[in-house]
Amino acid sequence: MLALLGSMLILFIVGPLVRLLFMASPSGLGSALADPELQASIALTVMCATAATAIAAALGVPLAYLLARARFPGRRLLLGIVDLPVVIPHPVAGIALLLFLGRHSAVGGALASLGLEFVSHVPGIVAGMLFVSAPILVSGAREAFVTVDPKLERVARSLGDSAWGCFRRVTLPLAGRGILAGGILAWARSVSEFGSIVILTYNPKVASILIFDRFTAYGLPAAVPAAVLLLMVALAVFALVRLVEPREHR
Amino acid sequence: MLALLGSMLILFIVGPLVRLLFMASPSGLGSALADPELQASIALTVMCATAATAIAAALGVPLAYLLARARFPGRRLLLGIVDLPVVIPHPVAGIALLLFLGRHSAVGGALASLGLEFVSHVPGIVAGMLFVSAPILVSGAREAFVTVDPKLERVARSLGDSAWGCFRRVTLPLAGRGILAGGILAWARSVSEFGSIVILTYNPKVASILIFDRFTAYGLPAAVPAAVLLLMVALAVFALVRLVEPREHR
Amino acid sequence: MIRLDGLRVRVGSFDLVDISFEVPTGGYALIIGPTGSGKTTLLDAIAGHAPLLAGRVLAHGRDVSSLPPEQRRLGIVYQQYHLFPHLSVGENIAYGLRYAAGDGSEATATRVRALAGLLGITALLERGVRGLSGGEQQRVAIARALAPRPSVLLLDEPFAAVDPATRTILRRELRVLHEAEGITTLQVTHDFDDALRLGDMVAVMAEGHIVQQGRPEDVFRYPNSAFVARFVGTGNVVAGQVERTGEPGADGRFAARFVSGTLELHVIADREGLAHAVIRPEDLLLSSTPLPGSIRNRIEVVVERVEHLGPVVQVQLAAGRDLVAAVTTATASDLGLRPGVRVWLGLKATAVHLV
Amino acid sequence: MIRLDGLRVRVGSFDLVDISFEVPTGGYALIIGPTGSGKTTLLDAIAGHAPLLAGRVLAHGRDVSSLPPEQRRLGIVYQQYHLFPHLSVGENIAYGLRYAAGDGSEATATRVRALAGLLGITALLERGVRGLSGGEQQRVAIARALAPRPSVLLLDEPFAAVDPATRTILRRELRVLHEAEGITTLQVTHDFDDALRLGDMVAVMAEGHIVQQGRPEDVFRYPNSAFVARFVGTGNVVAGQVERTGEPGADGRFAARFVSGTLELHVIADREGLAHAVIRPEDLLLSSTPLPGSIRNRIEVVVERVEHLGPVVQVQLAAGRDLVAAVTTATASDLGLRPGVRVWLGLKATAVHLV
Repeated sequence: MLALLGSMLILFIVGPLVRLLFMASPSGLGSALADPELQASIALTVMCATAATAIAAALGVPLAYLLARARFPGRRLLLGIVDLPVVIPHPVAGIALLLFLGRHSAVGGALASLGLEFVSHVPGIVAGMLFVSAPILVSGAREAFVTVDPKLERVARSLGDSAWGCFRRVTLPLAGRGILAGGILAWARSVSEFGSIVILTYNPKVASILIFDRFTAYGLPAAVPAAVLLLMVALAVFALVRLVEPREHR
Repeated sequence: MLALLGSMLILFIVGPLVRLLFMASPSGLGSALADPELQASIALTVMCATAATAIAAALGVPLAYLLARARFPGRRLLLGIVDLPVVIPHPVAGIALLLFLGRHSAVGGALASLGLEFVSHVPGIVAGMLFVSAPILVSGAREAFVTVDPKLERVARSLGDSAWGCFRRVTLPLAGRGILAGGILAWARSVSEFGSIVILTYNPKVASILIFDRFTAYGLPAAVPAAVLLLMVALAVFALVRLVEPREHR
Repeated sequence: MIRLDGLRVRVGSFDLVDISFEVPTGGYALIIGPTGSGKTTLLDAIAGHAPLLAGRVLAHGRDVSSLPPEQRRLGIVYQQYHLFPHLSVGENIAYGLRYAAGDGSEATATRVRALAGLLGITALLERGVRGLSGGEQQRVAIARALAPRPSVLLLDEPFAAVDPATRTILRRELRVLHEAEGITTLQVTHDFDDALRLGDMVAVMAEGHIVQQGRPEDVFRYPNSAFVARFVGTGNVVAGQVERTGEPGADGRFAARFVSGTLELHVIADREGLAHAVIRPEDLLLSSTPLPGSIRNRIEVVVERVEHLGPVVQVQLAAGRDLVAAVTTATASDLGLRPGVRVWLGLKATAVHLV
Repeated sequence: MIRLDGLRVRVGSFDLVDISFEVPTGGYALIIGPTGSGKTTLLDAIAGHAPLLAGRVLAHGRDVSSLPPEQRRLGIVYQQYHLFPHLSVGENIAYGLRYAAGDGSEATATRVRALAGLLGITALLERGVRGLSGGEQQRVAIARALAPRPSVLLLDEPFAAVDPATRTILRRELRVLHEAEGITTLQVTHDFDDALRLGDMVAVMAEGHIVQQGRPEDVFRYPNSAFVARFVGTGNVVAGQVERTGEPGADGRFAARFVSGTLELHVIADREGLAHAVIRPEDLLLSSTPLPGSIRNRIEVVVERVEHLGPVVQVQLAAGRDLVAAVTTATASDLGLRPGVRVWLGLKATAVHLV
């Protein structure tokens, strides 16, 4: 009975994906691979997602460590803020970023005068991706740090490690796989983002926008090959996470 | 140093949202509240999100219980499949659902002959929301079940409870808050969905599509009041999750 | 009565093979073994939470092997007590009474009060279970298990989660409770002291097998292997070689010499070759002059260390092999035992148990 | 030498107040107390992982209170051992040698091999730490802590995670190791047996305070409160009333009567009123006829239960209050002790310790 209800949900998730995969003829896929606009857009997507993940890691891993280890007033509030983007409707996030990073805002104006333009530029794509993917990386890294017993760090300190030495020799090696898995998921989430980017930077087009664009302009058949290609990338990344992720978690 | 890096990320998340909240004049917000199209679209969003969450709960809670308790071959694969929608680009998910539930597919055709039409109909919105939000509910419920020690269930069984009695008297009361929190998050994720719905059912318009539509048709100022309103709903829901969520989790 | 009849269970990496054991009605039996010997898995199998690959479980003559856990009428108390955190102490105890014959709020309340009185937790009935001490939690868990009048009580390491001081008190209470209620009890533990203080019967497990069973005193006195001797703490276990020195008697036993390094002992053996000598510390007699009479082994030894453990003093001796003797405080002070002192060690040949 | 000087620490709900204690160089001291008395918090404060609100920690005369943990040169072994799971046994042991004077791969390898030899884990050096038994883990953790030659070794419940049989072996090894290396050692434990077997010094903690300190035998024999008496397992602790019967002597002490229910004892007291009588089980003498001589208390009692615990037999007696006596196996069989038998109990007035 439980299994029956559950398998309906599984079917609802797997069915559409399998159906989409079967839609693509090898020839359609081949011509999609040879399509220069799609090539450029996938390259742009991968580049921006990588940049967003790198920024999320540089800023998010330290934050995750603090949230996992330190006890300070406002910690629960910070935990909340970090997870906030998950519940923000994507176009709303896009509009908020547009207002924050646009030329007319204080921050956006200052950055623009440094030559960093967001709206309708590549950095806008990275900003949208960062906004939605950073929470995933932070929460993955935080959980990875939480699983490292603080007593291991105390032992390392008593054996002569400084705080940094102990982080490098004990904490990071033990949390590494979990952080990597979080990073890969954040990367995939960046690739999948659409709603905020469509508002911030429609052109140049990332893959999800290109698919949407072709769907609205030329209809379903024009969008399917690109969709299949992007789905395959997503599935490959996902398989990678599952291989990297520490087994004990599950 | 760690705190500095971390606070840059926090600023990047909070800044845009605060900026958006400050954009809305009380009068603009008032007229947005009085806007019948926006009213209808928020009502539609809430209704569809509630339906999607109810379906996700009915099918997902049993699945979550199985994934938390039973050990069977293929369990890891199922865990993977349930989390899959997180990495699927939203327009790709929309196209996959379109193919799966459209009149020309086996499943969609059968359902259409029963009077259940998805594409460009309200059920399409629910389908898109369900696809992206079910993983959140299932993983929240699964974690809630995992925190209930199986030995408590064994004790209840030895005291005379059947499997169902023990679930109702011990497991569900103890996992309840976690499942509720997962449900609220799934509801919020449904409200936030845009990329798949824009492909499945552009009309009638849910709130995120209405905002996008106004942005593209009339520009930023027309979209802001509605965006603020939706952001406030999202923040309220989020605050609710934080109140409901079991404290031990953090 | 509960009888295990050739049980075979596999859970994860634990593999229990051919477990047969019987606890008579009203008896108190213990299964002891080191961590990882499969004791908790065995309890789970008895209670119906781990499937049997072979064998049967009989409770008071009834084969319960194929019944679901709720129909076996076995009360269980786990090591960490596992009280229901969302219920009060009283609700925890009453949990199983919903299914009891003659159920009713009054009958339930009466039974809960009676058990709480018996276990001295009446004052806690209205409280939540968070913040109870280990000892209080254990009392609540026992009351909860006893409430529906199970036919057998299963205890999983009931004293592992409390300090030694509380352990002593709980052990005494449990024994009194067992005598008052007369319920057949089966406990698993890694502490042989529990068996000596509580049990009528004990079975020693190692790696999924029962390696010895019997009355606790007998297992303690006559362990059938070096493993059991070490595990139950019989005392000195020395590996060596048996060499026959006399003719076998009617029972096949003969006088022999047991050699281990420079230690040589007169013993009574039933076979030659490699063996372990098990010698209880209290059988090693210490004196300032060689002991007279029937004591065959007399060795001069040096005291290495003296440990005062309440009523007994443990004396570690250098006698070719390290040996530990137990003497009374009075003897220790009469002999002036302290490290470096030379004393005579006496040991009857019959006090050396060869395994 | 390590000296704690008026320490005050608060971590979460634990509040340690005015902890002063000194372990001489090469000494072995234990801090014992029940679960939740703040023992582990104290170790963390000494090692520099919990901030001091007041007081100082001195290691060999050097005030280390404000140094970060890595500069205190204190080796620590936690209850669960906490080996680094991503390193081999050898790498675990070598971990702290990176910072040692005269570091170098050869010096490191030599030190690791020496410690592994000392602890009997040479065969494990190349292995990962997963799958090690509790005893092996403990040996590795001790070797790792000792490798950088700390000035003090801190042990947190080192025997709580192993079975009693392994505990006996590890305890002996630790004692031998301590004697060989001569390192100042401070252990926290909830088991007073550890103190009796290992310690030169013991401090008993309760609710964040040290309630008694001294040599383990003295604390065991002369507990200063009913709490300590019960916790260290001195034996019988009976609440009652002291009534003066004689004139005070030069030391202020006087002959008195101790009354508890129907039990009346002749005692020597230094004050009247409510008190607890602490009586060691081995001071309760049993005989078939009233004992002659200087023994003031002679009472006829009934045996309630007899427990054979290796070298001693514990006899529970109904004597107005329940009392436990400890006798040798020989005495028990001479007197034919079994439930229901009436015997004479003898107890010297001076053997009753009033607190």
